[in-house]
Amino acid sequence: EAGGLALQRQKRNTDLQQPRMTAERGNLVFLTGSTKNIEFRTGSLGKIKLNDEDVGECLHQIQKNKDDITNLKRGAIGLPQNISNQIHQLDSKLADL
Amino acid sequence: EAGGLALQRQKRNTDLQQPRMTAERGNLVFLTGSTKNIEFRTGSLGKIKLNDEDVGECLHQIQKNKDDITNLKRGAIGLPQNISNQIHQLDSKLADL
Amino acid sequence: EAGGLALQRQKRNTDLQQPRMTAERGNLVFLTGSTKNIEFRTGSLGKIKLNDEDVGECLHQIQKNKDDITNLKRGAIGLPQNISNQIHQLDSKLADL
Amino acid sequence: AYKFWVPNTDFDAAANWSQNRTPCAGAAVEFPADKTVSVLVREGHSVSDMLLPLDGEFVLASGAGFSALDTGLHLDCSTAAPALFRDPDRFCWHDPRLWRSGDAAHGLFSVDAERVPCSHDDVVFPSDASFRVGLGPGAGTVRVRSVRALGQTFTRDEDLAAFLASRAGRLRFHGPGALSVGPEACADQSGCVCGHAEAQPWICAALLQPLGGRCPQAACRDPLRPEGQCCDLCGAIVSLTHGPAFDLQRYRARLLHAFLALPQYQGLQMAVSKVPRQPRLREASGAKADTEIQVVLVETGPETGGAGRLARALLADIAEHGEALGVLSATARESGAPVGGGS
Repeated sequence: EAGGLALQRQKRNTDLQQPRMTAERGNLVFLTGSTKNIEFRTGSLGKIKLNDEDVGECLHQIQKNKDDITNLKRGAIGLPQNISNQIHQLDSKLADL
Repeated sequence: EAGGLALQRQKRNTDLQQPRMTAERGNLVFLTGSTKNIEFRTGSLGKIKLNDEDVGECLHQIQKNKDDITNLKRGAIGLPQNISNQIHQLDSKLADL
Repeated sequence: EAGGLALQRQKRNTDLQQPRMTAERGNLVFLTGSTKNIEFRTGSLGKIKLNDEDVGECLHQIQKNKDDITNLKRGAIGLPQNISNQIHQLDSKLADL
Repeated sequence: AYKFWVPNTDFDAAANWSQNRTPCAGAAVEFPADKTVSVLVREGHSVSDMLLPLDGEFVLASGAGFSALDTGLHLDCSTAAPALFRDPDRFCWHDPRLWRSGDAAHGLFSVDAERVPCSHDDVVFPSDASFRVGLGPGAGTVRVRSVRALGQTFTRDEDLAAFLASRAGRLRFHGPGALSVGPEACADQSGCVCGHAEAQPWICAALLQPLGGRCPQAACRDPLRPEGQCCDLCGAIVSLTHGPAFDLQRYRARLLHAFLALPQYQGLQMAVSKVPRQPRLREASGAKADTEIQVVLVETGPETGGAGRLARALLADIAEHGEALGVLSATARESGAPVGGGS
C-alpha cells in the first residue's frame, strides 16, 4: 500500500507532463509538457507527411538552400574582387598610354 | 437498439468534421475536417524533432535563408550597376584618347 | 492461454512494423519503422501548425527560396560572362591603340 | 471524511466500451462526436480507424499510444461493428454507487444519502485515471469541504471556480449544477448532519434509475425507511438522543468491536450517523433536539432476527452505560416478519 501511494504521488506530479492528443472544436492538437519534445522518427523508407509534403525532404531542401546561399555569397564576394582587379589593370594601362 | 442506430446514423453525419486517426494500407493517418487545423505544441523548453533535426531551428533557417537571399539580390542588382559605371568610364576615357 | 500468448507475441512483432504514436518519458513520439508513413492531413482550409508556425507557409517559403536561388545562380553565372565580354572588348581596344 | 470518486473514463477500462471490452487489435473505434471527455490511455492499442470527439483529449501514459493496423488483418477482431466509447456524461455526482468512503470498515455501511459526499467531506478524484462528472440537474449547488483533482486540492471557491472554468475543468465537470467548497470541517465530536435533505430526491433518482425509478419490494412486513435511505429495508433502527459528552467516532468503534465482532452478529451491517430527527418522532419523544443519532442494522444474508436482537442489546447497553456514553435516551424500531419466497 505504501508503495502504491508513492507511485500515485509520483504519477500525480507527472500528470501535467504527460503528452496528449486533444481535439479543440474539431482542431487536432498534439501537446507535450514544458520540457518535453514532440519527435518524428522514420526508418529509411518511412516518411512523415504533412498534407502530402514529405517533411524530411523539406528539411533537406532547407539545408540545400542554405548551402547554395553560402556558395552564392562566396561567389558574390569573390566576383567583384576579381572584376575590380581587371578594371584596375585596364585603368593602369590607360594611364600608362 | 433502434435509438442506438439512430444515434449512430446521426454520428455518421458529423463524421466528416470529427478528427480521425486511421490506418490506410498500413500508414497511420491523422485527419481533420475541411476548416480544421492540426497543431503540434510543445512547452517553451520542448522541441519538435524530426530524426534528430530540430524542426524549430529548421523553420528559423527558412527565414534566415530568405533574408540572405534578399541581401544577395540587393547585391546582385547593385553590383552590375557599379561595375557598368566603371566600364562605361573606361570606355569614355578610351574614346577621349 | 498459450494461444493467447503466442498471438500477443506475434502482435508485438508486427507492432514493430506498424507506424505509431507513443509516449516516451513524457515525450510524444511518432514512429514509422519500415516502409510505412505517418501522415497528417487537413482539409483545404485547415492548417498544420508547429508551435504557431504555419507549415504550409513555411513549405511555400522553402520553394520560393529555392526558386530565388536558382535565379540568383543564373544571374551569378550570366553576369560575369557579360562583364568579362565587356572587359575583353576594352582590352582589345586598348591593344589596338 | 474522504469520499473517493470511483468511475473512470480510461481507454483501457472494459466498462467504458459498448461491448464491455476494450477495442481489439485492428478495431474501428468511435468516440461520440459531441461528448467532451478526457481519456487516459495506459497501453498501446492498434486501431484501423478512430473517430475522435470534437472536443476532448487523450492523455498518454508512458509507453501508451496508438498504432495503425488495417482492419481485417487480425483474426481476433473479426467483428464488423466499431467499438463505441460509452457516453462519458453518464456519471452523475449524485449517484451513490459512484462513491467510495474513505473510512469504510467491515460491517459498516452508509445510508444512501451519505454515500454521496456530505458538506463536510473532502472529495478526491482519481489522480491516476481520467474521469468525468455530471453536476445537477436541479439539485442546486453541491457543497463539500474540499475537492482534490489533477493533483491539486481546492479549498477556496475562487480557486475551484477557476479550475472548473479551465479547459482541464471543462473536460471533467459538466452540467447545470454548481460545485462549491467551504471550510466546513465537522468540528462537533457528536457528528454532523450530512446536509443532503434537499438533494435526496436527486440522489434517489440517480440510484434507482437502473430500476426504472422504483424501489424493489422489501422482503418483510412493516419495513423501515431510515433517514437518508432511498428505499425501505428490513432490520432495525436505534435512535439516540445524546448529551454533550457523546462522541460519534468512539460510539461507532464501540459498536463495531463490542457487538458486531461477536459471532452471533456476523452477517449484520451497521450504519451510524447523525441525522435530522423526523418530525413525527420528535413530537413523540418530546425531545427538543432536531437531530439524533441513527443506528441502522441490516442483515446481509437471509433474515434471522439478528438485527432486532442487536437493537435490543444496544438498548440494554445504553441502559447500563448511557451516562458514560453521553446518550440521554434511546428507542428502537424493528421491521416485521419476512414475506414471500416461501421462507
